[in-house]
Amino acid sequence: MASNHTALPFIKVQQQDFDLTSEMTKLRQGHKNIGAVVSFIGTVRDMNEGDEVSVLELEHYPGMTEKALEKIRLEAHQRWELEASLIIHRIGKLYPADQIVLVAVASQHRENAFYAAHFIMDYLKTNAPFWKKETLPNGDIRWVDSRVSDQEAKKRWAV
Amino acid sequence: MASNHTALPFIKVQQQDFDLTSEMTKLRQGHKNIGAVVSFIGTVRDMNEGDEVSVLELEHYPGMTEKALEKIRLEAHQRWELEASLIIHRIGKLYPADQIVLVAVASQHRENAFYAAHFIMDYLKTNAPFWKKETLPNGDIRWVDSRVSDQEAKKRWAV
Amino acid sequence: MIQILYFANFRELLGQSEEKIPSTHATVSDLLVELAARGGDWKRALTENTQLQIAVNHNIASRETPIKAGDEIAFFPPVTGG
Amino acid sequence: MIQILYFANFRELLGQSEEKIPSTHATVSDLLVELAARGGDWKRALTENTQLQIAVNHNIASRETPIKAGDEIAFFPPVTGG
Repeated sequence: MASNHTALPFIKVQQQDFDLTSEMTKLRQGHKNIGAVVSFIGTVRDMNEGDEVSVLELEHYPGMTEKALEKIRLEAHQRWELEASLIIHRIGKLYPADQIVLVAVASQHRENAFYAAHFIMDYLKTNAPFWKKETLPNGDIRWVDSRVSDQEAKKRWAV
Repeated sequence: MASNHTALPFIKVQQQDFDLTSEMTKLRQGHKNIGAVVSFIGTVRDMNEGDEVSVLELEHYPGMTEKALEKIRLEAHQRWELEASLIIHRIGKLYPADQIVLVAVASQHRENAFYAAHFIMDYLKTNAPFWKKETLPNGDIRWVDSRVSDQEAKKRWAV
Repeated sequence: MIQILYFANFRELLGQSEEKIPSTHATVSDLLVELAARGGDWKRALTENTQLQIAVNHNIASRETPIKAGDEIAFFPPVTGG
Repeated sequence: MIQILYFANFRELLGQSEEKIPSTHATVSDLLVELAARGGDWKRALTENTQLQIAVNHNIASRETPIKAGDEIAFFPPVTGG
């Protein structure tokens, strides 16, 4: 069930999985002049901080999350010449190797799509209200800490 | 029909189309610690040099093309910490909006996958022996010129 | 009235995800003083936690951000999506 | 013998995609001299075309690259894949 509080057509926050091919097909529809499509998929790793992870649970802030993602997406469209873009982020319980997030960007020339997709991911990591809780095989549950490296990564886009 | 002269499992030069989801699934198989997968798809634009394009025909150098692609792929693995990567390039007659090329790179952390996929595309553009011939709606046929911008793009990866 | 939301470890620690209270605060800082006066976990979570993040009406805010009746104020830790 | 391949507009202009000739050349340059001596399109394509790219045994080469019997030499324009 998508929690599209704000009816933003290129932002989806949902529990269910997504299919890359069909999302890419939808993204490209009606844009014949696209020459490049870059996609990023984030997946659940089976290790974090040296520990095996059994379950990852994602919480978000309904309403604010969608707005924050749309703001990042529009900022990317302002910085680079893009034809279309899309962000899907899953919430709820996920397991190792599951897909967590999809960022897809289509443009006429490849450089813009590469930069924009990377930019969106770097900003999503620090600016979109999601929180992760992981369960270890021994049953221990802990909230995942934010990373200094994600704050650092954002700096490359300073204008 | 794949022309895998050299039996390189992560390089495919083929006439037939490819399905992104199934290629990504194969790429990720057996690599549970992947956290990031970046894919690039190049598609046939309906315009080039200001003219509408009806058909794009791709020729390659069997044997050398596969080796050149594998060399670029391995160079990416040397430069960044990657879990897996894949290059598929189509040949023969293609039409506007058709997929031409897929570069997919999987890694633990997103930055490596973004850089490596971009690097592979920039090098593929200048180092892999493919040639494009386009047919215009009036029947005119012309070879596509290489771009100075592709030579320039490569320079960002100078070490 | 103002609407207050708590997310992630703040929600768990404070034992609630939302509440409505009368609007008597000029800024987020004033609200934090009132909530911290509840003592115990409230004091620790809201005034001694350097990781506290604040949003007012879905926008990232700070302790100095003004608030008024009808506002939605959220408290949460640094985000970890993606 | 050496194997010579022509690709893209070179193949079209010269009217053939491959040929085998006796190996009598020390370098690619010597081979180009022999082929250009055929005159007409051969001369224009192989000695007056600044876009000529060369590969010897699947590796990018130059006019100075040595060649020997059994080698595969290819001539083509700048590549335009992707």
